[in-house]
Amino acid sequence: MTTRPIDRNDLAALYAECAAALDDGEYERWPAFFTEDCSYVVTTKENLERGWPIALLSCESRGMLLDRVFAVQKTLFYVPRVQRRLVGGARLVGAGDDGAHARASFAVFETLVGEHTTLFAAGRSLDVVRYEGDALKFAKRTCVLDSSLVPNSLPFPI
Amino acid sequence: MTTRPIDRNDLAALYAECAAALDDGEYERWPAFFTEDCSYVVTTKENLERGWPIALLSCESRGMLLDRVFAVQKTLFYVPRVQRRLVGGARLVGAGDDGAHARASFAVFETLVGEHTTLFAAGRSLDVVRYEGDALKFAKRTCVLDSSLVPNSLPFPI
Amino acid sequence: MTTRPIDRNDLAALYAECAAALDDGEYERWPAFFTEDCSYVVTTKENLERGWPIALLSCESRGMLLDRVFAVQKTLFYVPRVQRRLVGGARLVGAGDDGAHARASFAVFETLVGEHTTLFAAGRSLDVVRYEGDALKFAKRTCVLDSSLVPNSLPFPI
Amino acid sequence: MTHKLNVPNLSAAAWPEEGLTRVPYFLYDDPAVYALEQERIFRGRSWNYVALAAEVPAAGDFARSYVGDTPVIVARDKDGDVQVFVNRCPHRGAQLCQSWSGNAKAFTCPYHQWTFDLKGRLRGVPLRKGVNGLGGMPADFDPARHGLQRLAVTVRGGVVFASFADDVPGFAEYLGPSNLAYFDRVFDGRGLRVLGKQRQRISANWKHVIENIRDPYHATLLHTFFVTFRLWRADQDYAMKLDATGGNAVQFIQKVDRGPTEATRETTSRHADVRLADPRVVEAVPEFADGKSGAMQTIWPNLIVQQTLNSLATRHAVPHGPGEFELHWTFFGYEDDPPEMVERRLRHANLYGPAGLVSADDSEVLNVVQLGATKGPAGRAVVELGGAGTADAEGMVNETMIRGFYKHYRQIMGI
Amino acid sequence: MTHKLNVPNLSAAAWPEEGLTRVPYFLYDDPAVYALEQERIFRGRSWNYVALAAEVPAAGDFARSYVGDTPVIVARDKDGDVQVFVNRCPHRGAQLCQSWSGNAKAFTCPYHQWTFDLKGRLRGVPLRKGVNGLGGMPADFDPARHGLQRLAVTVRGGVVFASFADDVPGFAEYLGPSNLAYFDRVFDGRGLRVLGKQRQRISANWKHVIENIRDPYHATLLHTFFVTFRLWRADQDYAMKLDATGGNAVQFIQKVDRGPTEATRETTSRHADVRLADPRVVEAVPEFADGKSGAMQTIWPNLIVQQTLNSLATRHAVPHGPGEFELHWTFFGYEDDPPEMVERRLRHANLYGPAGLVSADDSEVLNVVQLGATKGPAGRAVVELGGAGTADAEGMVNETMIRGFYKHYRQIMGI
Amino acid sequence: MTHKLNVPNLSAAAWPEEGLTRVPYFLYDDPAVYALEQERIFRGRSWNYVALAAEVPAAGDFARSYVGDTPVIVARDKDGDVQVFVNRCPHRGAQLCQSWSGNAKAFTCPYHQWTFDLKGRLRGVPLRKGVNGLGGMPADFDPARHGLQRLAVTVRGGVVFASFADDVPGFAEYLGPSNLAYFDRVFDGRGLRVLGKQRQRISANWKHVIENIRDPYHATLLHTFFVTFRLWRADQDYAMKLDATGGNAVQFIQKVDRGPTEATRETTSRHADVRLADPRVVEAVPEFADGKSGAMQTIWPNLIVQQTLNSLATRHAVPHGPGEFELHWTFFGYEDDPPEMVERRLRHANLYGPAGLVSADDSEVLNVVQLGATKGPAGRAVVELGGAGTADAEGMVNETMIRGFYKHYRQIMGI
Ligand code: FES
Ligand code: FES
Ligand code: FES
Ligand SMILES: [Fe+3]
Ligand SMILES: [Fe+3]
Ligand SMILES: [Fe+3]
Repeated sequence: MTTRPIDRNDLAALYAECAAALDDGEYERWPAFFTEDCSYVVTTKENLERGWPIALLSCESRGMLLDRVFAVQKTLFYVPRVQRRLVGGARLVGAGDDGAHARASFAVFETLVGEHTTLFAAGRSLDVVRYEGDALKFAKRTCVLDSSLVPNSLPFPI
Repeated sequence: MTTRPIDRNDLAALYAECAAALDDGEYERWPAFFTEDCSYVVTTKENLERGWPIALLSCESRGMLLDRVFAVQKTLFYVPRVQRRLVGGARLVGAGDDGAHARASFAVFETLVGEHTTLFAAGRSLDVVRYEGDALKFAKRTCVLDSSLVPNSLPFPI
Repeated sequence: MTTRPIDRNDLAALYAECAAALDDGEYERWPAFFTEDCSYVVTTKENLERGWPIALLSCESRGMLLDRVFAVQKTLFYVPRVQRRLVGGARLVGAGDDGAHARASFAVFETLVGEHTTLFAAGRSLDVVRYEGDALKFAKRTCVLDSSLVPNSLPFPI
Repeated sequence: MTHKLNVPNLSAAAWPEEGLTRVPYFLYDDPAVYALEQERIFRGRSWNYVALAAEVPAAGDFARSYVGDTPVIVARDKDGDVQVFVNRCPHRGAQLCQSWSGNAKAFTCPYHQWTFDLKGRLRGVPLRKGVNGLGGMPADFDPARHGLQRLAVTVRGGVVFASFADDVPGFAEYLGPSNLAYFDRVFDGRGLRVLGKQRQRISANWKHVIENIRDPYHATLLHTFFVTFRLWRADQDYAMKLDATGGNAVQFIQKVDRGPTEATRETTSRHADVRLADPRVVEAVPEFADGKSGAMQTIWPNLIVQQTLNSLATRHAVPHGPGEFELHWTFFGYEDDPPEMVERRLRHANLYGPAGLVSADDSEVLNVVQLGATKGPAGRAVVELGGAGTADAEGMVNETMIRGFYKHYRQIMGI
Repeated sequence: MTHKLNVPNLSAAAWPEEGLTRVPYFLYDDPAVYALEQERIFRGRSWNYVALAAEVPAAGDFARSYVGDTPVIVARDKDGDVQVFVNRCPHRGAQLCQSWSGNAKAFTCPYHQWTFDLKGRLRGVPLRKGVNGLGGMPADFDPARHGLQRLAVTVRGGVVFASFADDVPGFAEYLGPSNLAYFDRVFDGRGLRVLGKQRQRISANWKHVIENIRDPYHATLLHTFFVTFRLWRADQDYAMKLDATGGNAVQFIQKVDRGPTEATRETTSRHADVRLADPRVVEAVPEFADGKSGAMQTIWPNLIVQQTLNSLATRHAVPHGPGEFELHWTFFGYEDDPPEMVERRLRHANLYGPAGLVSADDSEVLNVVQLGATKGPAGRAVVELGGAGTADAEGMVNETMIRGFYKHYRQIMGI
Repeated sequence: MTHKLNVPNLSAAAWPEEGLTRVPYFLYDDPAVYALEQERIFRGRSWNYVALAAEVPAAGDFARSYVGDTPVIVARDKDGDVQVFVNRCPHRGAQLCQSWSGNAKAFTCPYHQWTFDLKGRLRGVPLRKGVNGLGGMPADFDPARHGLQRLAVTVRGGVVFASFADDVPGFAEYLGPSNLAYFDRVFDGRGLRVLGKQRQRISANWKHVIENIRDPYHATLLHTFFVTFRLWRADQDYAMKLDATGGNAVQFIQKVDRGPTEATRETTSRHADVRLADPRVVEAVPEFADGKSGAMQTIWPNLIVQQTLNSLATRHAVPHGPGEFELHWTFFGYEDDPPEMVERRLRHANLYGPAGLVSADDSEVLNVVQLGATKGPAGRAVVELGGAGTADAEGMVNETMIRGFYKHYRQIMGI
């Protein structure tokens, strides 16, 4: 893999663009922020700390991301809503064979049709990023929710 | 108009300073972040998507910003409160004749005197920025609230 | 004191790392973000505006930070929880004999074991930073909570 | 004291003996009063505003709304009639329609896909006859008895009202002649154009906003913006007309250009020589033949019709528990509005809604009245301006319309 | 109407006269009904799921759980027995245990450090005899009378149930023979391995999720993912078995490979030729000797046992007030699972839980049913698919299990 | 069980038959009990702490506060007297004063600008006589009958108390001699200097914090910081004095320097040889003539007076519904404090309040007691330390002050 150093602006842009694609409902743009052999996981602090392998959502390939997007857009039933993500504290914390290791904190706000905006979740992400050509991508992304308790349901990725 | 490229630090500073002026109650500093011929609009996702032209707040000139500030400081009645804005995901998304196009996400927290801090709103802004001299300014700023439902009232700009 | 100009990336990193240490429960890492002769204060907008000197938490030396960490880790009783901080709008606003003056806004989210994530606090920090060797540190940090009313208790620093 | 323990005695004896010059505060936070209001007022013999017909112009168009706090669907059927249904599937109760608006050929329940046509008739029960001879509905299952719950509907001047009652009087009779005339003044048969929505949830009982509109006294005292920029004055010509029940009332104002009087001196702003930097926000042109610059109407139980400057809006007060309500504003104009009139209506909207330079005052003060009235010992409002009666009146220093509202309220609630 | 005022008449007369083909909606939001459910159902003669024994494998291991909405501690004592206690200190009521799980030699209350052994016996009262002859407990204070409140416990196949009642029947009798057989099919005596938890709080009454599971009708209609990818079809072999009370029920399915029939045409997806980009998420291997590809069981009052594809889970429906409940999913496998089976179980979990490609539909629809059923006028569900009875049945178009649930519910609640 | 259904039988029979050694848990979450407390305790014959007089030093100074959960305004009038009013406009009930503190010549209601002087008298009704002969108040409207609701006020040693009752005994009699002496010890007539506020909202019933203060037993067991740094020990000299009603109580401690005893061994920290890196946070100088290092007093119903190290504070427990209360801490010193004493008071405040190295323990444990006591089956606390009586006592292992509190509580509540 490339040892090209990660430009902080690229990292910030990756987080911002990925969040915006989901917030703006442009789910079809989301898989392209990941490498082909990516892993994408949403789990809880509880599962992580207990060493339990179950995740709320666990994709082992970009194909699974595409299937998730298909479900979100075509098969899942959910009450109409919009989410809004704020990502903070993005930073590089090391590097491994798989790419550069990054961390960030996030809060997700949710608005159901006709309702107030509410806090949906907060947590942190443990990420591995690397360049594919000029584009920085997630090779691995693990979103860890602080709460064990999901408010109603989680139809979308974090 | 100038084609001078937008410095990302200037964009970040514009968002930060504009938010801070409102959060700190220094409303009189707020109009200066806008060009003279600015447009400033707060609307909802519902109005935007339905193509309805109504906005919660709609200023067609810096003069109207000044009038709004006058009202906030001198004529409006509201329960004492403080707001706090977090802006995230600021990014440039293109350019037009009117300036550079930028986007950001925001959350606004509100604290009424004697009460807990609550989530007031989340949403995104669709902005056009350009330099006036050395100062980057909003030529156009449209804040789109995710929720159709304002908690109580919205005496201040977003 | 050094007049070395503050690198914005260092400032962003200081805020991010300090927040992450607390969020991740690595309290023992927290005092190192401060100078030996630091002052660290958490107070409320109410106390600040009334000119009342009381703070929720007031440390006059790094020693007091260490004692606070000892209490958090060894003596305080509190229901298990995790917090998550989002810091925004970090900016330099001037300089004094004591270092460079910085400001930022923050929101703190809290998750009690088995419960939803909730908004714990929002506010701003009034900070003085300076380099010790290569490391940027807080010489003074005053976190001002927007609300006078703490939800339950505040066992950790902000 | 018993009502503080949430066991109000809803007989007439619970009302203060002074009568309509007093309003007891337990009306604003008692859950049992609230539940009874839903039954007797909103699901009783009332015409409840639900939408403008222009929100559902074409067959299949629908919009969600409320009758009291009951969610309903407003839909245009293929005959061009507007239908109003309870938003509840007759099978096992799922909310049928989640979207706030749209166009549909039929309504299909998300749970088991029972399908209802635009008149609310049950048209499809998947696998109704079972599969391979197993299961399905009993042979005597009669779809005609399992349609959506339909409300009675009346449309006048492009405004849609609905009722749970079959025996509610016709709309003209319901409104009474003087109020009907003012309703018809705005809704004069011209096509309406929806300009958009503003919605807010206010921490106050729904009745506070009706009282607020029926209270001209506050306008020159609370709304400093109006007074500062000389849009309103205490001695302007002002008249109020109530129907016989008191449930409907209209008030109208005429902009006057006189010098200061004693009354304006009592209410003068501290900012006497301030001018707007961009006065377009309040520049209006006369648009009604009667020359009246504004008229505000409240229609029993929870509709407000606003005509002020060139701003037109319905305001629908939707109860949301005893201590909260939502105010849904629908701004509109006429189909034949020239562009500059549309622009004016949009600009004037800066005065109204949750961010309104004037209306934000009201949103805030409603909150403050709810807090004051419901926290602390039992108490009651004093409503004596203009006396103790509920007759038509002139001048702004008069609470006759508030007394009129509670005259009808007591009648309907049996209190 | 009285129940809308929160004074339900909980006699049998409150039930619609049609009987079990109707379920009145006040059961879903009335606080008094909710409180009575806690007393009569959850603290009555029931076996309440609390945990898998594998969550507390070693002496001193503990985990928090709920019986109804009562917080309890599940602990393994030194004799290897599983104990269940109310999570409340007998001194002044502090919640004894805050952590969600852990290992402890004893439970020490945070407030005054009273200490209880793993059988719940009071073992230590600090300064019990006072200090310097002052204070302390009276001489006749008997620690044996101040232990933790212990529940009756039964463990079968590695699953832990608890009861507030001393006279609840044995678990085998409680479940009835047909349901016991299916329980034993999954919990066959092999050691269980916990794979993890998913938890969600849903804005619906807890009974909605039990109805949802007992409702095969919705599966081919709501779960578009299943239908689109041909994992489920309306005409598959399907059978339901209830115990004599109706409180326990199991349903099982057999994957069939036939061409389209009339029933599948009625429920066909619009996306007929779509294929999964990475189909591993649904690739299962048969694992039970009876060849059944799936079985779902509900055990009175609030446990669901799921076996679908290679995913195994208990789902514990924890009431959280009338309008909310939590669903706690414990995914598990067997200790002797080969690695590729573990992988499969983990992958299939993408279908279930709050983010499940299938189960998210249910979470959302429960919310929608709660809203629809409880907002608006009084009403009742129509539960007529398959007739009016509560007998075992075949085929998916049948609500017999819902009727069975309410047969038992009425019996226990006296309504 | 009936009280779990929110219908407590508030006769003496509802109390456990053991008497004051038991406290039933429905007192902590029943809305009807809560409402009755507001009427009988806080709006009854009690002296309710509202502020320090030093918060309103000059004429026109005001501050908001609470009597029970009733919002009140505390104001200094032009005669120098402190006045306490219900924060409610007598017109239509708006909360008169929104700001938390300030200085005003008069109070003007935001809604219609009725104006009240600093004694609460109605001084201005805008447009009272109407305009142009139209409207206005009736001729017989008597402003003297429409002033603010004033409470009885007593000020002692710079502390302000208010009462809804006219017939409450004088403050000295109310407190009783032994408690009055300790009150006067801190509030000795010197001018007070407000150092600031700390406020927290705690998810517990307000009575829990009163019990907590009246419970010396927990101090050496819960507060590890105290024990670790040898600021507190179980065998220190300790005495408690109650007034005849039980409603008021004071306890005082004397720092002792002895070696370990059996009692300290039972409560010793695991961190025996730890030293503070910066011990200034606990370095105190003696400041009271009696040599007592600390005294804590609770004054019926909801005031706590704290003197520990050199930290002085009032703690006002403001009920906020059955399951929540706010604790408002006002830290103060004396006007004649030298700078280093002010510094010490500020530093010692690190031990108290929501972030206090000691008090955070209490905030958290109150939450835990509320959860434990109110979730689950009906139950009651065991309050037997030191026996069953309510007399003065010595030593820390004694719950006499808790029993004393409920002796008075039962008397006032009629339970
Ligand atoms: S609930 Fe609507 S179809 Fe079943
Ligand atoms: S409450 Fe548990 S030891 Fe006192
Ligand atoms: S409510 Fe205060 S003046 Fe009318
Ligand atoms: Fe108004
Ligand atoms: Fe399902
Ligand atoms: Fe304590």
